[in-house]
Amino acid sequence: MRLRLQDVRKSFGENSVLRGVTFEVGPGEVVALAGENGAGKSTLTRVISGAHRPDSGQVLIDGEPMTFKDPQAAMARGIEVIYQEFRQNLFPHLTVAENIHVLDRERRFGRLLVSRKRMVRQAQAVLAGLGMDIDVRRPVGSLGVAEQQMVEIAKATSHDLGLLILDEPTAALDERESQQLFQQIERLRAEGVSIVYISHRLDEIFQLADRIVVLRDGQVALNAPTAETGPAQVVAAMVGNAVDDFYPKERNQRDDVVLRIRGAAASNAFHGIDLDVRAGEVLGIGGVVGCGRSALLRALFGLERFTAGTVEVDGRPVRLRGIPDALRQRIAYLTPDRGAEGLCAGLSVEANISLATLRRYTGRADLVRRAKERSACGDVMSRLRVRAASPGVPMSSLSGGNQQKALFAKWVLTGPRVLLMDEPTRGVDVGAKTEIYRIINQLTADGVAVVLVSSDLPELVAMSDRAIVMRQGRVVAELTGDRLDEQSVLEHALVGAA
Amino acid sequence: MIPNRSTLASAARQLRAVWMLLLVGVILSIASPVFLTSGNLLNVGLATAVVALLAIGQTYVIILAEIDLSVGATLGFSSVVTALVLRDHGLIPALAAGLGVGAAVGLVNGLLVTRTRMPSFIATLAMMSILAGMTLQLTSGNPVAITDYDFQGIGQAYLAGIPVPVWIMVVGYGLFGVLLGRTGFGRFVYATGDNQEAARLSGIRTHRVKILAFMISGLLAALGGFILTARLSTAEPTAGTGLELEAIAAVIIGGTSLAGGRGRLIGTLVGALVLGVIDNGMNLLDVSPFLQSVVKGLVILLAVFLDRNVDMLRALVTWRGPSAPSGTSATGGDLHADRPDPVPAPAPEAAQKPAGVSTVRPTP
Amino acid sequence: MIPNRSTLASAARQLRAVWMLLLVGVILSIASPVFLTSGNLLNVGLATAVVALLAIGQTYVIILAEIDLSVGATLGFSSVVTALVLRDHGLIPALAAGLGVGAAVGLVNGLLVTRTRMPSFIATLAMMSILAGMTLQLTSGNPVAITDYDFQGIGQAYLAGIPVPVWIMVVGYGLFGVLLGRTGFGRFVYATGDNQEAARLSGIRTHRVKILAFMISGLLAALGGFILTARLSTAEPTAGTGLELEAIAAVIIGGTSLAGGRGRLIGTLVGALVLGVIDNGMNLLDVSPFLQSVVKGLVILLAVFLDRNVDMLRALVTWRGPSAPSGTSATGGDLHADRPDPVPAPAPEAAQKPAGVSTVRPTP
Amino acid sequence: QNTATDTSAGKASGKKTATLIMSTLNNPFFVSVKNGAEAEAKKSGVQLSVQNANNSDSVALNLATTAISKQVGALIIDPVSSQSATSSVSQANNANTPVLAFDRKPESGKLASFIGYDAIQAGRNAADALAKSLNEKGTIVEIQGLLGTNVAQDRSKGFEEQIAKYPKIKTVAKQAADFDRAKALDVMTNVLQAHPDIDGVYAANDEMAMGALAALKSRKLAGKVQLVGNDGISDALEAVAAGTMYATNAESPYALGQKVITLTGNVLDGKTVPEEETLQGQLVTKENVKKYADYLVGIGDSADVPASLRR
Ligand SMILES: Nc1ncnc2c1ncn2[C@@H]1O[C@H](COP(=O)(O)OP(=O)(O)OP(=O)(O)O)[C@@H](O)[C@H]1O
Ligand SMILES: Nc1ncnc2c1ncn2[C@@H]1O[C@H](COP(=O)(O)OP(=O)(O)OP(=O)(O)O)[C@@H](O)[C@H]1O
Ligand SMILES: [Mg+2]
Ligand SMILES: [Mg+2]
Repeated sequence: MRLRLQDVRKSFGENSVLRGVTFEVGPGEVVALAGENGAGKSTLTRVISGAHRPDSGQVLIDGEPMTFKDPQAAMARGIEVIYQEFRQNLFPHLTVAENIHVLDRERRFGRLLVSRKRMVRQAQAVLAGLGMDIDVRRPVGSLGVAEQQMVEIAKATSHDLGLLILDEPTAALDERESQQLFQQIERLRAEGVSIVYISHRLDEIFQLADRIVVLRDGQVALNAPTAETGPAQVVAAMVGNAVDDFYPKERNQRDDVVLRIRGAAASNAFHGIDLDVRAGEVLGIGGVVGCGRSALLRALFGLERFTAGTVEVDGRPVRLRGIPDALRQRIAYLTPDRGAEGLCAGLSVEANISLATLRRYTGRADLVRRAKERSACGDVMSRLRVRAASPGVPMSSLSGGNQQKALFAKWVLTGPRVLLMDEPTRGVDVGAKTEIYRIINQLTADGVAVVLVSSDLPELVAMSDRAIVMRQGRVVAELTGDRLDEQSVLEHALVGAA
Repeated sequence: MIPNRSTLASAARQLRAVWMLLLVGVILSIASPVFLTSGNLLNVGLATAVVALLAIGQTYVIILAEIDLSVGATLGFSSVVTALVLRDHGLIPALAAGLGVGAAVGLVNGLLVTRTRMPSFIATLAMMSILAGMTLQLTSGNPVAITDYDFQGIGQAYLAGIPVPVWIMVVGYGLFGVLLGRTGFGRFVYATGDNQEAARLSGIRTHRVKILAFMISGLLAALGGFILTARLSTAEPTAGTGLELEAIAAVIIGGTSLAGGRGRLIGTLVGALVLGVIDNGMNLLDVSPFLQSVVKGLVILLAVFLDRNVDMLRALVTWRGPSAPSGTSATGGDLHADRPDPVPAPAPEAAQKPAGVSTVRPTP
Repeated sequence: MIPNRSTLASAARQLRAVWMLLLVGVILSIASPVFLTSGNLLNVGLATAVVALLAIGQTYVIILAEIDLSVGATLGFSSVVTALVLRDHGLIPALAAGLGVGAAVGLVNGLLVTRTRMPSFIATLAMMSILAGMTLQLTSGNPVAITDYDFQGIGQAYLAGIPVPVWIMVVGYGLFGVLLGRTGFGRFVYATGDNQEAARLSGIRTHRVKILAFMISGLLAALGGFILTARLSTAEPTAGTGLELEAIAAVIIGGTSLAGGRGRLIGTLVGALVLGVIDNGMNLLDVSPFLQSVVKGLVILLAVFLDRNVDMLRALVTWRGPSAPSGTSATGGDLHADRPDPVPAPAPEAAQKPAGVSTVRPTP
Repeated sequence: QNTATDTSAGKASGKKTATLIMSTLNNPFFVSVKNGAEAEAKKSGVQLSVQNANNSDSVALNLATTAISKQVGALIIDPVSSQSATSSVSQANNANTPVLAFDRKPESGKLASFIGYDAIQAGRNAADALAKSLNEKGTIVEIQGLLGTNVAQDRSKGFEEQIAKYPKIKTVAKQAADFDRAKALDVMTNVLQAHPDIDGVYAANDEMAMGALAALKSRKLAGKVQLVGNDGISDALEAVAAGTMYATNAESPYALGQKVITLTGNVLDGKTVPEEETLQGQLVTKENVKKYADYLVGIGDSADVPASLRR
């Protein structure tokens, strides 16, 4: 299938998001679509799928202008989309099989009633094709994030396809699963399926794509075959100027141990964890999905129970039975799930930032002293370069990267001793990522001990002073200095895993 | 019968309301010798039929994460219309008019909810008020007598020893159970209730699904109205008042979540029977009328509480049990981002408790 | 006054219900010469006071994405307790007992909702049934007369020419308005209602916040009971029946979202006044009693419809306005992942329309 | 057969049981009926079970069905509406369970006995009383009960038919207050705003009359505007005695309850009872309120008599 976008424009009110986008995807071609947060990538996706109507311009399929009224019409033409917030496209209470066959296109030609057996069989076959082995009768909500993403992919690829659009599909996947996905993409490419691949990870883009299209402020800033361009050019096209240092890591490590963990375990998530994190140090944790690193962070923040072991903060043993305990120890936790656990989307940016420290700004009769609150928030916002029209606008009006920085700001305000970060840059564009790394530097300069969990290996390697690798709930390696590179993290994470 | 559960978990879910029903049933059959007689059980069925029918539509609507507070008033309004048409034009036009009115009310509800994006709570509440007034206006507040023998049969006749309303209830549950559990439309109902945006992006016409569900609710209210009217041989303008809350209670006791996406029709039937059995039992045991509403409230609390507790137990079993593939599941909180009321993850709950035994034990 | 809105948008939001109030007010002042007299306006205030007080607590609860269906029954129960204590022990113990009962009911509601994770809809519905029965049981169904002159003053006295209930309402709104809009607790209410998990992870004791909100609701129900009882000089066991729905309607007309996280107390007051003015106007104009509930339902629909439409308009204005940071905001759907009823994103709506003018124009 | 005073014998024979299905108990009037019935049942050895239909026709029918299958000796119904009660009656007829009705007469079916106050007549009496108090001229307000219920319809019908016979009396407002005191207070307050110079008020029951009275009081019109109600509840008697209310068409609910059980006892004993007994309400004004109070105390119903009139 040949997809051609012809001067596609789309605005939401005064906000013109797409301002004349033109490019083409040929049969069997993989086109990578890159661009900053808010550049319009996802909007373009929705235009192609019929979820949004363009204000002007055309989407041509094999030379034929299409006027899709809704996603169903696009799907009938063999266009499938894996949307960015993929979990929004799954039905947590339906089974895997039902998720894959929610529309069950054959039904309307056959019997009225749905055949469950056939559905289950087909779903199993589809997943087997993806190298996945899960019980298709389980509700999708009970699966891990990565498995959910794979179900989503299975859902999209289970039919005859002409065009597949993937909007940041690897944000939730680890290396191994990403590679599995790439194999699928190769297979589809070989079958002549056109593919649009959206990602903020340059390494992937260069690994996969035949051509790279960069969107900037709703216009095509770069459209070149992969062979004829390089990462620096792509980044320059994205942000408008050259970025020389992605990972501006500074070393601030001191000797005093802030967080000491001995023999920690939590039911079946992790066991026998011994860890020391020093002041000013960034300790990275690598591992594949389900290795227990997220659970460890959650336990340290009082969100899950330790079933054994001791934790010391600044040499004092502490008991972490709940969030208030963790906060008392000045432990901060940046959640990996911004939408569900981080944002109060309807509250102002300011209210979000002051949420964990509100008691500092309340005076007599619990009244909030707005001036004090505003100046504290203003300070931290400018320090962390949170860009918002004003501190009073709702959090939902910020771009993803700025939302993430605002959540950082919330925890920075608490003056943490220990900062636990789980996937702090997931879905964040290159520019904002770099700013987040600067924030990490600022914190370590103040002597904060940072624990960083990230599935983005280049990031993990570049930002950590030291990294451990976890596998099946245990620490299997500790890597420092020269030994800390992507290859060794990957090897330790995967060796022995099924 | 319903596709969204693994068989074991689904059996457990289904059993919960049944357990409650059995519990109440056993207590009553010990306490009253009359309870278990076939005559009395048929009474329970007869008394439950109308609420049970309303609860069918309500189940559809609640699985869609909406609510329909207008069913009681719809029942009253369509009853009166049916009776008036019956008086002047005969049986078939009357049935058609009654069902037509029910469907029309549902259509309006559905349009209000989908097109104007009013919360269904307030849209159907306003509709309830409007319909109640229209019913009174239509009849000047007087009941409309029913003399048509055939129509009375809908409420009073027996078929194979079983009252016709009970048959209607059984057939209704069979039909709408299959529709919900086995057809594409049913799938769309679950999908839309579970995640409307995803459903839309998957190509489901979610507005249409919602409108249809409200129409089913209106239709079944009209059907309930036939039964009530036929049983009473009169259409009372105030008939149906308050039945919406009974129906909603039945749905929730039956295990359907107000957050949408989850629920089974068989559970609703059991929920309606629980309520019917309680009423019946309190009458048999001659519980003081003042205390009856206290007992009923307590039983509802207990039923829903047990439902939630079995949920917790089940969650624990699922997490710990050998049936759960290891290394794949995560906490409920992580996975139900779009759901205010996720499958429970025990840990966060526990973490919230102000005081608790320290779980970080010093190493020996 | 409220932190989660830019001032302009918040003014618009606040104005909406006011517009409705003005509209109804203007129509009525043309239709009836009596309407705008100060005496009549005080009547409206007097008639609105009780519902308005109930609606305060309801606003807190609804901002927390919960609902309290038990307020009417709580009002009845605490009234009767107050009257009984007043008869036997005097004024101060009576007031204390009444408020104590209200707070206790709220506490139980709050514990049920937070500890057992029952949906508040069903927990408070059951509570309503329980309390109604207990009230009847306590009084054997008879009203309890109030002879205490001081107590009657709560409902019947005037202060500076204004009835005491109106004063109580005004002070109540002032106090609880400040609590909601200006204090740390109020902020926690919004945060918890917006995203309970995020609030909890920020160290807010969300369960405690919810329990307190239910207790406020119970306390204000008791206060409303004082006024009602004092005005009637008797505590009726059935007092308060149905008031919960009036209060919820007032809250929603006032612009508070059932999805939680959004709303203002001043809006609720206006919502309650809209309802009060409609009732008053229909009495003044001697509208047929049959039609009154029709009119009321239609006005509620209109009010909420306008509310939603101004929302759309405002959304457009916000997206277009220079105040919106360009290129930084995202879709409502993206950001309200945890919310079934997000800030409207107009585009998906439009896309859903079955037939519409094609916006994909062929290029010239 | 002589088991009128022997409870245990009655119980053993399984014959002296009865189920009383009240239309509602959310109303002092009906509570008082129940009290009268229970008091009498205790005296006459009838084992009485009281149920509450909560103003719902269908609940009433379900309760009747249950009672019949429990094989009670007699079924006593206080119909929610005369039409809807016919189903209950015919069921009882089919099961050969004697059935008595009171207050509202079922449209059809075979009753062992019916007693009741005539609701239409009650409306008429009230109209006459109000007319008399106004010297047959003036402007009045009618406050109706819960629309769609039998009593509300009948009392309103009787009142309106009768008041029409006084050409100089004009009804300036007709509003419903659902038999509820608080609602009547607000409605009356509003109506007084539009019509501050009315001469009389008719409220379909005393609860609403008391609400209207509170509204009149706050306008200092109590005693000046003539107020007539129905039922004769304690508060109304007190108001009549105090002169703030002109009259109430008293229908002693307690006596009604007693009477019903007396008849039931007779039916259970196989005695013949009158097929129909229509009780007449008694117009209670300031002149005879003390006498009426004494009568109530005499039949054991001091609960319905205000303390001020108890001796
Ligand atoms: N509360 C719990 N009870 C039981 N098992 C749990 C609990 N929480 C997590 N687990 C299990 O512990 C393991 C580790 O999960 P965790 O979320 O830490 O993985 P992860 O390596 O961080 O994965 P990802 O990269 O996807 O975040 C998983 O198998 C998970 O199912
Ligand atoms: N439905 C909508 N209504 C209003 N504005 C919208 C809507 N959808 C997107 N936008 C705006 O369009 C712009 C582009 O958003 P889009 O989601 O396409 O960005 P993106 O390139 O996918 O960014 P990211 O890398 O963060 O996913 C943003 O400014 C966003 O606020
Ligand atoms: Mg995007
Ligand atoms: Mg993780």
